[in-house]
Amino acid sequence: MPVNEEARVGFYICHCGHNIANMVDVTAVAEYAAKLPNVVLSRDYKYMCSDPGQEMIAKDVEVFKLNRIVVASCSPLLHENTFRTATSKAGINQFYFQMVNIRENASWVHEDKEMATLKAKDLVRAAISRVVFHKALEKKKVPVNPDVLIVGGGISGISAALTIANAGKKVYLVEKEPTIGGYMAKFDKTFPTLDCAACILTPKMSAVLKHPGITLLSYSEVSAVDGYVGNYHVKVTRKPRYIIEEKCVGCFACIDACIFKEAKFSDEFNEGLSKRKPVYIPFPQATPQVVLIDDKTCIHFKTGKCPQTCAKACDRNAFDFDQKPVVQELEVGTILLCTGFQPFDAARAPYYGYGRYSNVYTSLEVERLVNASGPTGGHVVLRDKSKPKSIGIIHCVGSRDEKTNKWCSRVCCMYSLKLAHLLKEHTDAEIYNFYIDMRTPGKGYEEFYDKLLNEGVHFIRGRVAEVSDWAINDHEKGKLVIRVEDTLIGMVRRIPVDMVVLAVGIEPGKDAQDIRRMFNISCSNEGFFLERHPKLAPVETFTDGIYIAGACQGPRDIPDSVAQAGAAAAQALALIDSGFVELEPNTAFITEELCCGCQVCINMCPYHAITFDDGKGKSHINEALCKGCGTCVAACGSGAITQNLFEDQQILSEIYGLLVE
Amino acid sequence: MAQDKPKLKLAVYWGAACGGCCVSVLDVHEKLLDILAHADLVFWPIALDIKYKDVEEMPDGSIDITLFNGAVRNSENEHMAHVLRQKSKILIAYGSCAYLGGIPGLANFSTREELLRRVYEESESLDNPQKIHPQPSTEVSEGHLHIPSFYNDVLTLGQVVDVDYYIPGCPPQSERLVEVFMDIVSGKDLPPKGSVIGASIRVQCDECKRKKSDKKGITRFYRPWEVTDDGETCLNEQGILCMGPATRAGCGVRCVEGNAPCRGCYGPLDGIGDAGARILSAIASMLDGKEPEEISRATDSIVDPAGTFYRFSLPGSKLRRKVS
Amino acid sequence: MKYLYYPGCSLKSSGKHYEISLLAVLQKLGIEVEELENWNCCGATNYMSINENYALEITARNLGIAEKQGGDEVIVPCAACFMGFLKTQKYMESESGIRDRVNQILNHSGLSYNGKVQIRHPLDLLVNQLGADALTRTVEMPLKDLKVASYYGCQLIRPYATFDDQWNPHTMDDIARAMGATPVDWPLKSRCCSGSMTSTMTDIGLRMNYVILKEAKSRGADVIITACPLCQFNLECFQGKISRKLKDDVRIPVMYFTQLMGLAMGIPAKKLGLKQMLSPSLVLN
Amino acid sequence: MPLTEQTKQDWSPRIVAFFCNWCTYTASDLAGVSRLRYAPSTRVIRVMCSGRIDPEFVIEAFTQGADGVLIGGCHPGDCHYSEGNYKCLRRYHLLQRVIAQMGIDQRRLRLEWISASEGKRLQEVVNEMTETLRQLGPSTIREVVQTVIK
Repeated sequence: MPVNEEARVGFYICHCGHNIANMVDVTAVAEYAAKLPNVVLSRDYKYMCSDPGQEMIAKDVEVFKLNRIVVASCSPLLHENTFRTATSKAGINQFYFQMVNIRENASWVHEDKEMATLKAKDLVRAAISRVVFHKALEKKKVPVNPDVLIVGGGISGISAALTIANAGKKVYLVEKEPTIGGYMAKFDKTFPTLDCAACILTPKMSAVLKHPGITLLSYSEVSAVDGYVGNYHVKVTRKPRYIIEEKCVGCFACIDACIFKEAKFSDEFNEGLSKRKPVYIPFPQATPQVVLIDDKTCIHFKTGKCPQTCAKACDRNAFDFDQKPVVQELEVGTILLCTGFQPFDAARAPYYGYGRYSNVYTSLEVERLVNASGPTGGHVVLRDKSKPKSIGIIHCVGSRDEKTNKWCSRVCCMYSLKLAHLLKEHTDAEIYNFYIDMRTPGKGYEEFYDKLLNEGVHFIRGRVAEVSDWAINDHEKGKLVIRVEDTLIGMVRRIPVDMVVLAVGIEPGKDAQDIRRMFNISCSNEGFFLERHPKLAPVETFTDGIYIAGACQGPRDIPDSVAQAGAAAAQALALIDSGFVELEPNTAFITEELCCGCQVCINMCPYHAITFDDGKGKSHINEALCKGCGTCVAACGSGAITQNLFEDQQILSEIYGLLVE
Repeated sequence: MAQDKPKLKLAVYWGAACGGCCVSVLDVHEKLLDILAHADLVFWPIALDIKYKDVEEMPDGSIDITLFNGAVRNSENEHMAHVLRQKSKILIAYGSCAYLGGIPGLANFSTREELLRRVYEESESLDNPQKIHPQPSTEVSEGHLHIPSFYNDVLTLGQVVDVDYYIPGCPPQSERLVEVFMDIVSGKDLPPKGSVIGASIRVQCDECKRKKSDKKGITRFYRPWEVTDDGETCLNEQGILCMGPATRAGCGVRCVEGNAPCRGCYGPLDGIGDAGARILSAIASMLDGKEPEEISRATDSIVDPAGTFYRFSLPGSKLRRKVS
Repeated sequence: MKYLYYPGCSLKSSGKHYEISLLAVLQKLGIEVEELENWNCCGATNYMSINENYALEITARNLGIAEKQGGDEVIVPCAACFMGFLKTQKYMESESGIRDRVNQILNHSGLSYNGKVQIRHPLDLLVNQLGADALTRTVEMPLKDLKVASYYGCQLIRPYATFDDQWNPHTMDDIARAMGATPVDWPLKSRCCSGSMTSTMTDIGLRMNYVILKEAKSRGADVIITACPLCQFNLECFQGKISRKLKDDVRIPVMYFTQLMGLAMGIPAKKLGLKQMLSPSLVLN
Repeated sequence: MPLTEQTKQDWSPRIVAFFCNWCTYTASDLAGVSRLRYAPSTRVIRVMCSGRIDPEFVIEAFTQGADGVLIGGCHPGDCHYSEGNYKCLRRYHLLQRVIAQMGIDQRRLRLEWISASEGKRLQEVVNEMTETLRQLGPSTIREVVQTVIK
């Protein structure tokens, strides 16, 4: 193995309180490291990431003339930057630093102190033999495009858009549905204050539309993302409405004039509880107030033989049946993903009879039923138009269940209480809540529960076994029977009701995986977007410049979504206002003298950063496009490509150091 | 030519070699006269009747340049390597075998026992009912007979003695030898010790005239007789496995010029630790396919990958030999 | 396709009429089956609760014979056998330890099971492979106006089978419909028939059967069809006793789905084992 | 797979683990944060992408005495750099054939796709591989490489 005699390494091992020191013998490791080649100084310290820890490095560099720093502590994903900054402050290039992960990779995952210590020694030896071959590098600064893309126009996206636009930045808000508003627009009241959802949401929706800094791209989807933090190129596909958006004023004359006199197609906004025409607007306050044509049901698109009464009724010539999807390209610096969730599909819990018994409803359907602008004008009636006299609300449908989703959906207890209250108000029926645990953490939430307890709503603690129409006596005839073990009295009970409401949980949107791939971020196990750190970076992702907010990151209610949207907006604004980003200098470069022009490397690069210069007969890497994966390096038979920070010699020395004492 | 300058003393020796390297020295043709104008050949078993004992008696450092070709395969090779090191000012590992082990080095895929069994017990042309194996020492009526002992591991010259320079090739191009020799004679500054000389700093593709593109996407490889080479396109792009992308140039792309794929005899470039791993990576990087089955189909079409990628470099590679 | 046939003990004794009718129906449909040679007890549920190893080995022996006999699929009509077979297959497929251990035992008799033979229930074969239309084509006497309650019991579709909807199974309904009858929708299709509790804890056992019989009747069913010998036995043989004891007439014909099919296909009653039943007259009326 | 008492007491193999920064390294952090216990056998080397892993690194690890080499990357289709993991897979397939010819048991080299959320999977893979290597016994490769047999 080659050596570098000029390297003077300072080694530091962190106790991390007891987090490391309890499982790794830090003193032994420090003593061991002191004897390794190139090591001038070796110390252990309680908290290396603390100010005194960092200052100690600076002092040692001066006194001991150190020119390489190795810190053994936690994961580099957490504190690499901290120590690089400390290294830099101490007056040496920040890339003369190497971090050893002995917490996440050792002390937290092992039980045998001797083995964990041995492992720590190996890792330390590897880092020290690597760091001597480190080179001084500079981070490249690139300007940040101040424009922001927000994907998803639910309450999170709306809040973030307004916050960022109010700060004077340009926002593109992309929504795949014809209107913004998301699920909140479907709700009647919001818990625990019971203010009307529309009353607090629609002003924000119109503020988005009117804001000069916000460009709303509704009925559109992001189809490609390219670039890097500060400089993303985004392609947005605008789906055809067959209506020229700028011309439509939302007079709805076309809807009245549609050849279908009666609405006969399932209305998505009302969860299929009402009908709409092929030309429609999702709901009266839809934003933008622009109608659209559903080409799957429109006679014109199905047969080409429609007299187009709708278009004729439009005195603004807003109809264009030849519209095609249009791709719009955007340049933005930061991206906020607020793509929301999807409700659990109640058919996946067949034991509750959804789809089998017509009087089993999902909570979202009931939101529409109790809504004054809903399909029944706010009258809670069953499908046969009768008024229910008894209603059972089953909590945790799809949630907290090994068979379906393991997680708690966080909002169901509270919205079930809200629906119980509203249903009571609307029908005066006997209401039964079937819950596993009541989870009401939140400001005013427990008080709301208390209020419901005093409203005469029944609470039965137990997981419902099944809903069926199996009556065993006259009392149950014609009703839906809820069988449940009441765990408070230790008995199996049968509760006959007229209506069953399934409090369906929250799960990742069905396109979450596609979105994740497109934006190059990760998902946690259950499929929600993965935050950079669960506590310290809850709205950031592992891809710089891409932030997440709302229920796409995990189940959450409106207040939390809005708060998170604010946090994500603040992160984006902070980045924009700093004006530039520093890029990790782990890019690759080609030593032209060695390049033979075989062009094997060119296809290795997914970013087209490698081009072939026909004149010279050599390949060339455009550093600005290189993202530093290093795949081309391993492909080069000449060894002509080098990846900064991951040079062959550095990695080979690390391997050698790991294994050879 | 300055006659007052004393003539250089030149030795050529072969270890485990095929003789091709010696022939390559002869292949300098009339240039041999130029060489002999500046040098006296003091030892060359293929051409001169100088005994080992004569060499052993030469004063240390009395030979100016020794070209040692062939790998170190037995005790005789090793003994002479030590002797020649001692007697020579400049010891050059000449040819792929001395440099990286070469074709004889492929024996490192087997053990001594396997080889001897194959040759002395299983060979089709054999008549050895008693299964007699050669012994380093045999008692005969006249006394003890000694033959060199056959090693289990084939070694490169550099693994046995300190080597000054390496000239790669199977065999090295004669022109390169003349160039190197003339550089030494004319007193040019010699490259740092341990350098590969008489070859390019770039790989074969640099000199190869065939058309190359970035569209590799190989789905399978062919044996050369399975396809018709179009004579123009990069052989690898046609699915004919060519070691060019990771093999040092200097031969004049002889094989590819002759429409045969490069076999890798010139070895890797400077700084490449393991020639076989390097060419493996480059070749695998040209493959297409995402499903494991597709990829397997492509990789399985390479017959004997280890023997192909390490054809000339097994003893000089990181693992040196088959490890179990 | 070569179909092997594993009858199990019930189909040779108390459930003889299941076997007779099944073979008659398959013959009519042109499906040839070859009975497994030298088969043994499926292990049922009892072994599993005493010694899992023995239970798996006993079942695996049958699978090993099937594999040796060289069939693609083995038809297992009894619900309990079917579940046991599937369970064994699943364990041997997913747990290499179990697979190796069981095969080691089987090796003593020159057998092994490597998952080559697939396990099929006749319902799966008839509905999902042949299809309802093919079945309808064989009908000679459509069972017009006959209301049929399909009863699956607890083992047939849970927990391993995938050929039907576990929570609201429909394959027997599909068959009834194909035979020209009208299936009734009812919620107790896969409720427990109490198994052997009719003998061990009679009161509870009878009560559980009562619930099923009563619900089927109150939904207007003329007949209950089933695919499990134990279900059929419990529901049919105890209905007189239940009616007397609980003072509620819950008598109703309970037959195998294959017998129902045979009737519609015009197969003579004696070839369907209807004589073996306790209440054939109810059916023929 | 739970770690048996046996594994803890007996010799513990050393596995050089090349993990990509975005998926498997993050999964290993997650395993740490979740305090999932696993065998103390792995020694992680972080690379940005599994596509960076040069076959020479694997050979070097074996040469220097690694009992096993584990490569961890993002699942197919999930590579942070789009397709680096496929490039890794192609090299891995060819490398597996070469190491087999070199007399190295193929079970000593393993490639696993472990996403950032699969801390549990990481634990399983490490424990499984540790158990496999324990059954194979210590690698003698370094000894063979270093001891010339004449």
